Amino acid sequence: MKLFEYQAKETFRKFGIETPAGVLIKNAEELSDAMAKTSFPIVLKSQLLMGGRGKKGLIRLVSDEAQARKECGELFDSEYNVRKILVEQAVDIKTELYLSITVDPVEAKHMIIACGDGGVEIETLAVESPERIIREYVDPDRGLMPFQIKNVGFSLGLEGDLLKKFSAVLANLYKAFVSSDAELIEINPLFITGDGNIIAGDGKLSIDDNSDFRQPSYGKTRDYYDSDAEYEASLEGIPYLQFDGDISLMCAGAGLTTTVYDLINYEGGTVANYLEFGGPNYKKAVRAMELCLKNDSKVILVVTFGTIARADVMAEGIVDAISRLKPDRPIVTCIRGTNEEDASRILKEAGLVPLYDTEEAVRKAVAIAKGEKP
Amino acid sequence: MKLFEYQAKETFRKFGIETPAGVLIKNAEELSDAMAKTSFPIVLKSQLLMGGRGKKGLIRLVSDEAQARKECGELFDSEYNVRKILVEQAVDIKTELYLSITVDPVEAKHMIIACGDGGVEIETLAVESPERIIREYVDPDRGLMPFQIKNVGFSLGLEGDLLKKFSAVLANLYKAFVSSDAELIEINPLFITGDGNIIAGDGKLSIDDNSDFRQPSYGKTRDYYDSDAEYEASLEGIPYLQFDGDISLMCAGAGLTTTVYDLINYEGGTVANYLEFGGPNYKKAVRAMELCLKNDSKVILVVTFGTIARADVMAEGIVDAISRLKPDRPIVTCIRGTNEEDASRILKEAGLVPLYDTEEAVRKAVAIAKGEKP
Amino acid sequence: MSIFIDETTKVLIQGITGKEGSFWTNHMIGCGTNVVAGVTPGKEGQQVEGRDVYHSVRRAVDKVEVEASMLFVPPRFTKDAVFEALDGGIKKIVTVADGIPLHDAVQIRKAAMSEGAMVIGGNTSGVISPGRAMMGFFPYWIERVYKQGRIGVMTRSGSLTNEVTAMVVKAGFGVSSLIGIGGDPVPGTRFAEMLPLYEADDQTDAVVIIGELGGTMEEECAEMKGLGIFTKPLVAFLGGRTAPEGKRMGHAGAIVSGGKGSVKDKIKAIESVGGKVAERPRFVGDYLKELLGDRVR
Amino acid sequence: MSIFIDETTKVLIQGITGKEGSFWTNHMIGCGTNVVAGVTPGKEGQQVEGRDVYHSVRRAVDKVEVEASMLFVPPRFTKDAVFEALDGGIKKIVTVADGIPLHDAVQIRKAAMSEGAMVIGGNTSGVISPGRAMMGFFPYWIERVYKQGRIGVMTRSGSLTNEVTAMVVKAGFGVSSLIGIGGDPVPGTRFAEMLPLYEADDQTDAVVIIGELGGTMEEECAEMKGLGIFTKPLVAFLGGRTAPEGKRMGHAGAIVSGGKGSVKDKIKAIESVGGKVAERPRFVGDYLKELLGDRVR
Repeated sequence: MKLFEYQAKETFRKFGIETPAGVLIKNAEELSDAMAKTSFPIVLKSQLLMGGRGKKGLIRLVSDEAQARKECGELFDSEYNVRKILVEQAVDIKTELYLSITVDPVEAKHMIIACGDGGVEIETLAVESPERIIREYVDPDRGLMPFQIKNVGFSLGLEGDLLKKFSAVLANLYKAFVSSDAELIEINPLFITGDGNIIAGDGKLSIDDNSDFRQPSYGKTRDYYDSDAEYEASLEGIPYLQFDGDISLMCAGAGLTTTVYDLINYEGGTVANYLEFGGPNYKKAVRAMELCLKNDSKVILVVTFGTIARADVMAEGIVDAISRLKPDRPIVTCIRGTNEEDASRILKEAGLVPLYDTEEAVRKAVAIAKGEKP
Repeated sequence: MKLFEYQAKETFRKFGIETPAGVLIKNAEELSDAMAKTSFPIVLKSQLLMGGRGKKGLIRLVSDEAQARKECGELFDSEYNVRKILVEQAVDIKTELYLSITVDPVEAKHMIIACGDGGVEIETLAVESPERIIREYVDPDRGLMPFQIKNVGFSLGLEGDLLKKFSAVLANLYKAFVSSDAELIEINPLFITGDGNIIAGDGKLSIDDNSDFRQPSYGKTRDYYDSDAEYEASLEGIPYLQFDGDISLMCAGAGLTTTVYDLINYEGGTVANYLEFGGPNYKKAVRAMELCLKNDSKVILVVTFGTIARADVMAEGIVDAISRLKPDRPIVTCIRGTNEEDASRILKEAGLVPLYDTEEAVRKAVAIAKGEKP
Repeated sequence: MSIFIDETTKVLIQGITGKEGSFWTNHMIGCGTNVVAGVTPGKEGQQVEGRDVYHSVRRAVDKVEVEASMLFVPPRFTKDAVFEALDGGIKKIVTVADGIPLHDAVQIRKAAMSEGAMVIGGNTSGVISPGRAMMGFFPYWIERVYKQGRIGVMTRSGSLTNEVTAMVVKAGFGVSSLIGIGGDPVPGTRFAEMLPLYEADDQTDAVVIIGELGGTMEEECAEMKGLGIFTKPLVAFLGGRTAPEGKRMGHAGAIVSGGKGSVKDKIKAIESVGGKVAERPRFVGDYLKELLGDRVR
Repeated sequence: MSIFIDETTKVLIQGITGKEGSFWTNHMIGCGTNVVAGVTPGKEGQQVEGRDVYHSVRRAVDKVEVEASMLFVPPRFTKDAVFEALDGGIKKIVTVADGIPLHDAVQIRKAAMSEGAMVIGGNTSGVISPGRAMMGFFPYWIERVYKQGRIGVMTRSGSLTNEVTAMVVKAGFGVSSLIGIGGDPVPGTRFAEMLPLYEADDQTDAVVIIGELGGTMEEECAEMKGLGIFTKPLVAFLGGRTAPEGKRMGHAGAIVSGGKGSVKDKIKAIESVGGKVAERPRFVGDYLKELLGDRVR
C-alpha cells in the first residue's frame, strides 16, 4: 500500500528524521489556521499518490496570503482528486540529495540507493547516468552497519558534521524501513539547508500488503484510489484497474488476466476494466460482476483455468450473479480447470454458451463489443 | 560480572518471566515486613554468589514465624558473607526443569541448554548423563526462531498449554540474554507448579564485563566480593585473588601470572595473593603493592615480560612504590621486555637485585618465604 | 531423476494434518510422490494417509530419511517453517503460501542461498513431473495440461500455466518437469537458477518460460543462455506486452518502472540469444514444433 | 610464504592515524611488513609513514590491492571494523583490541566462518614471522625472543609468550610464525584452525602451543593430531596446572567448571596423541631438542 507524502513524513518524524514545519488541510477553509502556524514563503503540496506532481502544477510555492488562498482554491478544484493539501514552510535549500531503501530480489538483501542529484527521478537517472547512483546492500539478518552508512556518506562527498547528521538520517530511515515492512521508503529530495541541517523534502512510503497483520492499519479510504470502482474493489480485496474501453474482464489468475488483456488489444478490442477474482476470491463472482456492471462496457468476458479455484464453483458463481444482477449486457464465458465438465453443464443449463479456447472467447467478446450479435 | 539471585530475578520479571512472590531484606529486623507480604511456608534464601548454597544450609524452608526469626538470625550471623536474604513464598512444585543460555565459542552461536532434571548441577550432569541434556544452537544474527523454541519444548516432553507457557519463558529468557550482554543466564530450577504455571525458582545472570558501556551499571559494591582486598582491587580494575600463603604475586600478564603461581607451587611455596597489573594497569605499581602489603605475606614477587608494558616503566613504578610505601618485606624482581636494560639500571640504583630468569626468581622468593635471608 | 523431484524423492509434508495439507497429501501420493512423513506441532503419533506425523522437522528427520519438504503453512509462519526445514538439513523446499511478508521472503531467499538449498515459492502451485511426482497442488488428472513428455516448463503464474501448457500438449508435446517459482516479488528461487538443472536433465529437450512484465528474471535466463550455460531450445511466453506503464497488473512483482522490466526489454534479451518469444499462448506450441522438428516428444 | 603473513603480504591498517596505529605502523614497516595503505574515516588524503590514508576500506581496496587488514580500533567499534574488512573482501584480519564485547565476538567469529575468512584476536599482540613481517605489536627487536627460525608458536597469552619463546630460543631454536589468537573467551580463530597452515608450511618443523586452563582449544588440537591432519611434533605449555577450580585465573576464557577445561584433561588429550606437555617454560626447549634431534633449527 502506497502512503501519501504526509503519512510518509509522519513516519519519518516518528523515527527522528526532520521534515519541514507543516500543517495538513482538508479544505480551503483550513488554510487560515495553517498559515497561522507557518510563515511565508510556504509550499502548497497536493496529497496525491501519482508521480510528477510538480510538473502537473500540483505543488505551488506562494509568498503571501492572497496568493496562497487563490492557489489553494485552484488545487482543491483541480481536475485531480485533491482531497488534502500539505501546507509547508519553505526551506532554505543549499543542495538536494536522493535517498531510498528497497529490497533487491536477486541478492536477497536490503538495498540503499543514494545520489547527489536530489529531486531527479531515480529511474530516469538509472538509465541515463547509472554511474551517479550509489548502492549499498544490507544483509537483512545483520542489519545496517555503521561502516555502510559511512560508505554511503563518503560516496555522497559528505564530511564532518554533515556526515554525522546524514548518518543519523540513514540509520533512522533504515529502522523505519524495517519496522514498517516497507517495499520502498524514499526521501527525494533530501534537503541540505543553508544552515547545515538535513531535512526530508518529500517522502514516499509503500507498505507491503502481506505484512498488514503486523503493521498499524492505515485504513483503506477513497483518498488512495483514482476511481470509486477501484476503491470498492479494494475493499473486497479484488485486484481491479479502471480503463475506458468496451470489454469488462472478469478473469481468474493474475497472469491469465494480463494475457487476456493483451489478447484483446491484439484483436483490436478495448478494455473497460481489469478484474481478477482468482485465488481466495474465486467465490466472489457476484461482487465482481457488480463492479463490471458499473462500467459502460458492452460485454463481460469471463476467462478462467483454475486448479483450486474449481471450474464448477466458478460457473455456479457466474450463474448466481446473473440471476441476481440481471446484467444488461452479454457475457462470454471460457471456464476451464478442475471439474470443467460440470462447469459446462451448469453454464449450458443457464443458457450460456461455454467456450474452451481463450483466443476464441476473446475474439467473440471483441466482435460483440464491435456490434456483432452475441 | 556475576549478579545475585535477586538481581537475576529482577531481570526475569522485567522480561516477563514469573518468579515467586518475594521480599529482599538486609537485616533480621526487616523480616517482619517481609513476612507480612508473604504467607507461610516461606523460603529464606541467602544472597551469595557461590554455588551449592542449599548444601551449605544457606537456603531454609520455614513454616512459621518463630522458626523464620530463628533461622534468619542464624543466616545473617553465619560464617559466610550474608548481607541480603531473599524471603520468598514457597511454591507448589510439581516438576523442575533446567534452562540456560550461554555462548558456544566453537560454533559462534548462542546455546540454549535445557534438561528435564531441574535443580541438578548441569556440569555434573554433563559428565554423568550427557544424553539427558538438550542443546539448541541459535544463530546470533537471526535470533531465536519459534521452531527452535518448540524443539526444546518437545524435547522436554511438554505439550499443550504448558508448551505455550514454556515457549513464552524461553523467548523472554533469550531476549534477556541478548539485551543484557549476558555470558550466562540460567533458571535452575524452573518450576512447573501444581496449577500448571511456570516459575523461575532460582536465577543466575552473569554480564560480560566488556559490555559495561552499553549495560546499566550494577555498581561494584563489597557484596560481590569474598574479601575486602578483592573488592578494593576490583575498584582499581586489577585482577586479584586472595589466598592464605606466604608469597604475594605482583606480576604482569594473565598467563605469566598464572604460570608463576604454578611454579611457586612446584617449588613448595605458597601464594598469598594472585595479582596481575599488566596491560592497561602497568602504571599502577603503587596501588598493586599496597594491596600486597595488606596480606601477611613474607615476600613480594614481581615477574614481568612486557611489550607495551615497558620494563623501564615497570621498574620505575616498583621503585616509586617502595619509596612511598616503605614495604616491611623483601621484594624479588624479574622485570624483562621492552627497554629491559634501563629497567635493570633503575632497579640496581634503588638497591634491588634484578633477576632475569623466572624460575630463579620463584626459587628465590620461596627460599625467602621459608626463612632464607634476602 | 527429473528436475527437482521424481518418484523416488523422499518428501516430508509440513502442516500435513491441516485441511489443505491432508487433502493434497492424498493427491501427491496419487500422483506418485514418495511422501515419507509429515509434521504438525502437537500432533505426533497421528497418521495421515498412513504416514507418521511428528511434532517437528528435527524429530521427523531423526526417524526418517528426508530429501525434500512441502510446506502447507500459513504465510505468516512460512519463514519459521522454511528455517526449520533448512535446520533439518533439507535442501529442497516448496512453499505454496500466498501472502508471505516481503521482508520474510528476503530472509528466506537469503537463508536458502547461504545454506545451498533451493526454496520454490511462495505463491505458487509448486512443482510437478507429470506421471511421476508432484509437490504442490496441480490438477494432474487433466491430461490436456499435465501430460508426461519432454518439455520443461517454468512459470510465475497459476492459471496462465494451465493455459500455456495446454497449448504445449495440444501441439503434441508433454511436460518433463514443471516448476512454479511463484508470483511474489522475491521468490525463493529464480528462473535462471533452474536452467542448469534443465540443461543437465536428459528427460528435457526444451524449456518454456511463462513470464510476465516486471523484474529481471527473464533477462537473467537470456544471460544464462548467452553464456552457454543453457544450450537447449528456449521459448518464452510473456504476459503484459500491452500493459500500461506504472500500473500494477499481474502479480505483485509485475510492475514496470523507469523502462526496466518491460516486456519489450525481455523480448529483446531473449531473442538476442536465439530464444523465441511467443505473442500468444498458442504460438508456444508452434515454436516448439519449429525448434524441435520431428524429435521424439 | 610463512603462516598467515610474510614480507609480500599486502597489509591495510584500519585506524592508522591513531596514536597506537601510527606508532605500530612504523614498527610493522620496520619489521618488514608490506603496509600498502591505511583507513581512518574523515582522514582521506593524509599519509602515515608514506602510506595513503582512505576514508573507508571500500575506498582503499578500490585503489590498492589488499590481502590482510590490521585493526587498531577501540573494542566497541571492532565488530563494525571487522565487518567492514570482510565486506572489502579481505580474508585475513588481525584485531588487537582488548575488551571486545562477548556478543560482538560471537558475531565476528560467525561472520568470519561464513565468509571463509580468518580473524585473529581480539586481545592479542597479533601475528609475527620474525625477520619477515608482523601484524600487531611485538618487541621484535628483542632477539632472545623474536629470533627467526623453524618453530611455529601459537598462544593465548602476551607476556607468557615472551617467557616461553625465550626458552625456545635459548634452546637454540628460532620462530617461524607466531600467532597470538588472543585471551578472549571467543577468539576469532582457534588453535586447531591454524594447525593445517603449520602442517603445510615448509618453514615450520614443529609447533609449540602456549595454552592455559579453560575452554577446549588444546583438546581440539589433540584431536587434529589424532586424526592425522597435523603430523609435526607438538609441544604444549599450559598455565594454570595448580589453579583452584572455579576461580577465574588467567584470561576471561580461563575458568574450569564441572571438570571441563582442566589442565589435567588437556595434558591427557595431548599426550594421548603423542604430543608433549612441558611442566615449566624451560622444558619446552628440552622437548623440542628431544623431538627434533639435530635437525636444522
